[in-house]
Amino acid sequence: MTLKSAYTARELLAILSARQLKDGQVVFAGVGIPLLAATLAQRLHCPGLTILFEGGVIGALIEPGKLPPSTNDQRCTQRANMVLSSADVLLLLQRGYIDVGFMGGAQIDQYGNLNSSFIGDPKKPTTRLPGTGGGNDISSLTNMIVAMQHEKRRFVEQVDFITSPGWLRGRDTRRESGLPAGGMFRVVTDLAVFGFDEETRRMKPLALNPGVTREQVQDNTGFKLEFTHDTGVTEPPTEHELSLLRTLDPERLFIA
Amino acid sequence: MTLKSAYTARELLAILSARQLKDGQVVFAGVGIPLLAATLAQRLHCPGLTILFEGGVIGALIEPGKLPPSTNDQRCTQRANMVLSSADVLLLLQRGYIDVGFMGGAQIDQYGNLNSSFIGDPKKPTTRLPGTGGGNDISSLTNMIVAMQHEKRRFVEQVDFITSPGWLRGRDTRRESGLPAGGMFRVVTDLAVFGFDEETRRMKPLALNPGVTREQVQDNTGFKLEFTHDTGVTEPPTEHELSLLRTLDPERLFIA
Amino acid sequence: MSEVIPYSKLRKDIAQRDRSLREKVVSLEEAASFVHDGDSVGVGGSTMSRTPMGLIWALIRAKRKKLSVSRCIVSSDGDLLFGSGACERITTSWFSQGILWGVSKVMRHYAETGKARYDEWSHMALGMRFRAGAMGIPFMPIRSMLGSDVLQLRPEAKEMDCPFTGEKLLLVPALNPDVALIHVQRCDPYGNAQIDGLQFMDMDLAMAANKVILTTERIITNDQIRRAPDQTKIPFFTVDAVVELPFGCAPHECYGVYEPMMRHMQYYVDLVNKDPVKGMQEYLERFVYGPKSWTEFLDLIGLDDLLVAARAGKSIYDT
Amino acid sequence: MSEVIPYSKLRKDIAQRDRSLREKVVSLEEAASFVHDGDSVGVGGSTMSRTPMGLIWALIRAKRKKLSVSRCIVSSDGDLLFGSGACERITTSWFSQGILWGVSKVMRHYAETGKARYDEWSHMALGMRFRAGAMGIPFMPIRSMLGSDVLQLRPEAKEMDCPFTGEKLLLVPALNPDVALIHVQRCDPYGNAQIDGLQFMDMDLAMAANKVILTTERIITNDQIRRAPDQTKIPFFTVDAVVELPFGCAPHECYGVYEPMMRHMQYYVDLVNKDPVKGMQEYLERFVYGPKSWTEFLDLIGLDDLLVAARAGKSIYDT
Repeated sequence: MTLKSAYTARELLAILSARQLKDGQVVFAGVGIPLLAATLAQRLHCPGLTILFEGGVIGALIEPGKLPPSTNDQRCTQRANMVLSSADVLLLLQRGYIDVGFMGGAQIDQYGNLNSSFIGDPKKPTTRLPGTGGGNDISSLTNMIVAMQHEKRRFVEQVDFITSPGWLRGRDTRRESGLPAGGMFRVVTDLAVFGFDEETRRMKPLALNPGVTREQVQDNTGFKLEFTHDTGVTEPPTEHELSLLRTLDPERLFIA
Repeated sequence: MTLKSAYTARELLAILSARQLKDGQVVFAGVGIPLLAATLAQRLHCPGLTILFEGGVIGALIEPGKLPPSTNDQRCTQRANMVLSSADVLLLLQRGYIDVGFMGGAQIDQYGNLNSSFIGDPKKPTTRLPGTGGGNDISSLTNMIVAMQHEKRRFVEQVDFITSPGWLRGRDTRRESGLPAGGMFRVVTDLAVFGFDEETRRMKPLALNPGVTREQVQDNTGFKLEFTHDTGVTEPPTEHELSLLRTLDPERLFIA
Repeated sequence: MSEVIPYSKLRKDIAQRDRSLREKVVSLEEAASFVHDGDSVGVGGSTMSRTPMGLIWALIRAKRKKLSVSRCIVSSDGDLLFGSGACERITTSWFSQGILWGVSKVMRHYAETGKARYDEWSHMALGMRFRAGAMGIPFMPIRSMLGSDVLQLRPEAKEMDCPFTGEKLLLVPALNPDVALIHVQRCDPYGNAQIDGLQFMDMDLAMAANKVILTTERIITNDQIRRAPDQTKIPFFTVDAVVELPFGCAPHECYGVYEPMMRHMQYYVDLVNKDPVKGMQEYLERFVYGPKSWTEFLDLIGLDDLLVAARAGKSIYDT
Repeated sequence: MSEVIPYSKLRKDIAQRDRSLREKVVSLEEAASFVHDGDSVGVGGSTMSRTPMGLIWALIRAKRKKLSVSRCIVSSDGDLLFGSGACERITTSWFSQGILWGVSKVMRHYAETGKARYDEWSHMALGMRFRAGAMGIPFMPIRSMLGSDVLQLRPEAKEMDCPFTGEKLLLVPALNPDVALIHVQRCDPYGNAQIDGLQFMDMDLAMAANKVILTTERIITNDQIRRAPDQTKIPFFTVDAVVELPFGCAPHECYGVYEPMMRHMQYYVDLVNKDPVKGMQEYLERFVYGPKSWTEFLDLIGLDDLLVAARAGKSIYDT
């Protein structure tokens, strides 16, 4: 608690996200917090972790201070093991070579569905958002970790538009729709870490971030959360985690 | 006629085959006489002709005396414009980039169907032949020129097994089977050059080779041929054609 | 564009093309004349990478109209195509100026008002549409998009029960653009092209399109191509025109040659996102219609910025 | 092998594989232990090119049985697999020792008597079966084989009317071998492989298989791989074992390294075609079971012939 002001919300997000990854995993990462977190994990507990980018990159090693502006830039290929066509790197997801998809999110609902296409009615939207990119493919074909800011307008009961499928309408609806593999695994926010109920497939809090109350989390969430005695509290970022993270983004492009 | 003994049957075959090609064409060639003929054509009237090989080669330039032993050897890539995967070079046929497929044949029938799989009943064959290779794909997907020895047992009414489809059972049967493009165009033998009737799709003699009679051709053919007043006589090989051809195969591997 | 072209027409179109080994070098202006009003246009590269910006710039200057554009991921190229009135529909998986700048106000202006269409497919689905087109088949089966609302908006795709496994599949329709615009690091005068680094969907796009226009940083000899045939990524017979155009992706990047000119991009984004109509108009007047040539456009970006971008571009090889 | 593996099983199998970045270098004998009796085995290269002969040699020595082998075009490798009793079924498009030698008497002996099966597909159809396997889809639509008797013998393929165009198509089933054997010019200890020149179907095969064993002319460092990532053809996480095996395709060729050892091939063909049973037995005794190591086998081919083959192999770069 005394360290509370010693790190930003985004730093916390990056560090808690990094902790979700396991050594040896093959991770399909988006830019921003996901890439930062995956790179951080590589330098902490996951030396054998492989990062893939949608632009067609396997096993990139991101240099501190040289974070690529998108997953389709040459910087993504820095010291990579392989560069292949973007269609072919996405097909690796379909074939099953990828353990984890790791993305940011604009809007999520209780079943982990993500919206990055439309705010309002798709036929006459208030806002046309950029769209899915590889998000739909990644979330359709592998296990997902999403890192995002926790705000009530972002955590809604039902997204306006399912761009990237989570558990759809819960229970078996994902499998029944033709998506037998993968699914939403973790949501990491600046307030808490969430999993999904094995049966109902509804989002459930696993652990509160340091210094955060259950009420705070519920107040910032547009649907009912069920806290149980299992709901834990996350260890705060360590000095080592923080200093490594700050080395990776010295200009604080993603962690400010 | 006085030159008759001045060239071998295979030399004639190669030269008459070369004459079937047009400048600027993209030609999928088999090894042996087809490759020799296509290379000869390049050095005669087709400087802008492109040769493709099944192994994954676009635009090879075969060096005299260095004819590759198959379409899958490194020699096929000599000074080529592109090397790609063998599946992808075959897909060029399906997409339609290839003007002519150019192969040898073991057994052909009146509708230009080729057999390179079984002699006798496929369930209990007298001889199991090597099989289709790319032959089925080439003849299914583009216009075919076949160069082969003219023998009665090779020119049969109906092949034992359709490995590479010509016009199938004639008339519209090829299109009706799902093969709307390509088809057997020319058969070049040591006795004559054949085309196919636009309607019935039966093989018909277009021109006799120098010094060959209609009777000779019919006697060596297992089905009835219709000669008309249009049936012409081919010009004999020129000195230029012969000397160039012999430069290409100095060891006489394919022209003896 | 959402309709699958019948195989008979695909074959007829390709049979009529001159696929002989011949020189195809033309000026940027001539190249633009290969694209006609109403054409479906496939654009190579992705986001801010290897975008054929010179060709897009030339098409806008040539006043092309009613183009229907497809590209895996669309950046400021899409803004310009909508904003100039050259394009009525963009088929892509993601459309903004770049992740750094949030949502494109130009895209929003056109898509939200219905002045132009943004048809959204998943990234892989669009790749498989080009691939089916490249392979000469009418569709490709895939396992994504199912269950999502992205699919709800795309009746052009069809669900199917697999005749082998009974599994649910999505069949996405082949996409065979009338013309593809692709920028490469180098090619010969026939159009045999080498692409370094990220290839995106350009090989499939070249095979799928019925016409290909290449711009290239540098024209090399056919001898150079033939010395390393396994480095050729696009074969000459798919190509109809070749334009030598250094910095032909500016202000976007070209792998190993230059990174994006970020100062110009920032200026552009600020300008058009402040007012997607007037800002765009100002940009077009000053940077597209104004300069007499591509080199004059580059001069407006500024030599300083070009050199910085070129230095960063080559640094990918400093390993 | 003709049955399509359900997606759930494909995914389960791949999830259980260790896909981490780790060293995988083993001996040839250890590598052979990755293949089990009854496995379906995909073999890389084509005809006499980049055939993983060392691995096949090791599998025969290890007395593997009931293998079901698939390869785009099969040469003397298929003879040995049938003749040694290691393999019961070969799925390919063409099977003989090489065009130079006519029909393989070994293939004939086994195929005509029903002692083993040769399942014939068109070359492209087999390629599309591997590609569907590589892409994680249950089939690929194609436009060849239709109307032919090759199709009549392959009820595993299904005809279909295209839901987009009404055209007749053939759906060929995905082929996902239990294990793939692939020889490359160089790879790192993790299995990141570079393949020069002709690639055949090896990239699709590596992606499609549930296990990949690489033999390589030379192991290079991961640093060398990372210096030119766009030259990597097979990514490490598809690979389960790496064997450094110079002349690992002998007596076949390895692009840019050696051409086939033709004297040995001629000797072999004469021997087995004279008597496909006894001739084969003699060959196996002398060249497969006899030598103590791969190097000793190479020694039996003879250093003279290896040097001639190596000189010819490198000459492809003399342009």
